Amino acid sequence: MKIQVQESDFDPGAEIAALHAGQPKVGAVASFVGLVRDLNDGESVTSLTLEHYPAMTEKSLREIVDQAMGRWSLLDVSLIHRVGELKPLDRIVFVGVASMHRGEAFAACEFIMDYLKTLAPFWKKEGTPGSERWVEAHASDETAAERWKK
Amino acid sequence: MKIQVQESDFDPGAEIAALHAGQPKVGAVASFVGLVRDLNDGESVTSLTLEHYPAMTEKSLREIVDQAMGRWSLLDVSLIHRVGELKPLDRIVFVGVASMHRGEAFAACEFIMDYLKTLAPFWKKEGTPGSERWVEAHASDETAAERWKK
Amino acid sequence: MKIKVLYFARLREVFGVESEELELPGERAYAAAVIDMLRKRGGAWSEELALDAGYRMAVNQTLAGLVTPVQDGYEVAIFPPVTGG
Amino acid sequence: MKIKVLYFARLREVFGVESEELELPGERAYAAAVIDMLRKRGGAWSEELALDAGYRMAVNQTLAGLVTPVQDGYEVAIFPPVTGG
Repeated sequence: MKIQVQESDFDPGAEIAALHAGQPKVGAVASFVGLVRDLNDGESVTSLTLEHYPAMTEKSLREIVDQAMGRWSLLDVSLIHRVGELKPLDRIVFVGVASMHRGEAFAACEFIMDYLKTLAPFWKKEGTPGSERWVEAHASDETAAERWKK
Repeated sequence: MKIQVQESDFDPGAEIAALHAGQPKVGAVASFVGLVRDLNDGESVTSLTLEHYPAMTEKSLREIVDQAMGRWSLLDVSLIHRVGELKPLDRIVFVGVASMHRGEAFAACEFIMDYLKTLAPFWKKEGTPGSERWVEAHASDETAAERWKK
Repeated sequence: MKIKVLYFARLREVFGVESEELELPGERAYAAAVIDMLRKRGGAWSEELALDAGYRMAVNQTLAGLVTPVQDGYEVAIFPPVTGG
Repeated sequence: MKIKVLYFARLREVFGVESEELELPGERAYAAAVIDMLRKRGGAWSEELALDAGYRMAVNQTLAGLVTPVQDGYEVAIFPPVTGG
């Protein structure tokens, strides 16, 4: 298991390879890359600053990954989240899940993203051409996380 | 959109990058890599031969991707499937989906894999230490594909 | 009418043939007529192409059923359930 | 008892403070006691920390609610709903 919060960029191909290289039990790797868009809620975005709560962040991410590990039969998980100053086209987050079969890898990967979106202490501030604004939480993210409680 | 059937290996990192590089609308890339395992249904696997129906394969994959494009709001899709002689640890298939938001990317990526598993004309023959055997279709793959009809 | 029949994977091996031309009476028929003609060969043909044997068919590179129409020049493929991915 | 209070993101900016030490009466309390004390400052404090204002809390780096216990040395964080990922 790998959980990292970092300012630097990451390499999704290398992360995916690390989840299955030399692991002949792995039949499936599902992964997700989240990126900075240049438009959000109808406004141009020129920069994105990610603030977090350092003492809590990795702990919170580890709890989410542990929950996924308890829920599905997974062989490995990687989660990388960037913080600091980003701009459109930059990568923000990587989640990769290795398992024997695809169903578990897909479910766990989406679960981790949905929980991260509602539970992990990150906050986004967008720079727009004229000013700055804190991104508001979306009700749709709460709904996505609620699905997994059924 | 990119759909390829090939004997050679592919590079998941390069495929993911191609789905979002220079595309500032893309906020999410969900992807999947399927791999050859060294054990299947309790038997050691030493090789895997993938046969296909060349005249039908790309057409069938294109129909599946078109269905996903019609069903969700996607920005780009890549699908690569290998054929020929493979061995444990080798990559078999890549599906990558780019969209504005993660829910659509996840759903479409899993949909494409589920449909590919039940509709695309590929057949696997496993080499085991003593012999060879054709892989049997799994009822669980039919069930997975049926989910999307609801 | 003449149609081309292709076999794949385990069925290709069991039948010992990759492809063949079949001559059917009439100008059009259901795919079922092709299957009937092949089953009459007996042995593996009648077993593997029994109604409940689980084989799959494509007509002109599209998944098809027993009531899919075929006519002169069509390509019919017969194969086991697919196992890619 | 003394507790440490941290503020993040928009609330850090609105309150104009990143962290502070708070002295509360007694040896233990609910997190609600911290919120009550802060709301008494009025202005942005009473607005942003109103019951229906939508702020979130963590006690010792774990998401918490108004009835989560706090005691001497604990760390309480107050922040808007998270927006990572």
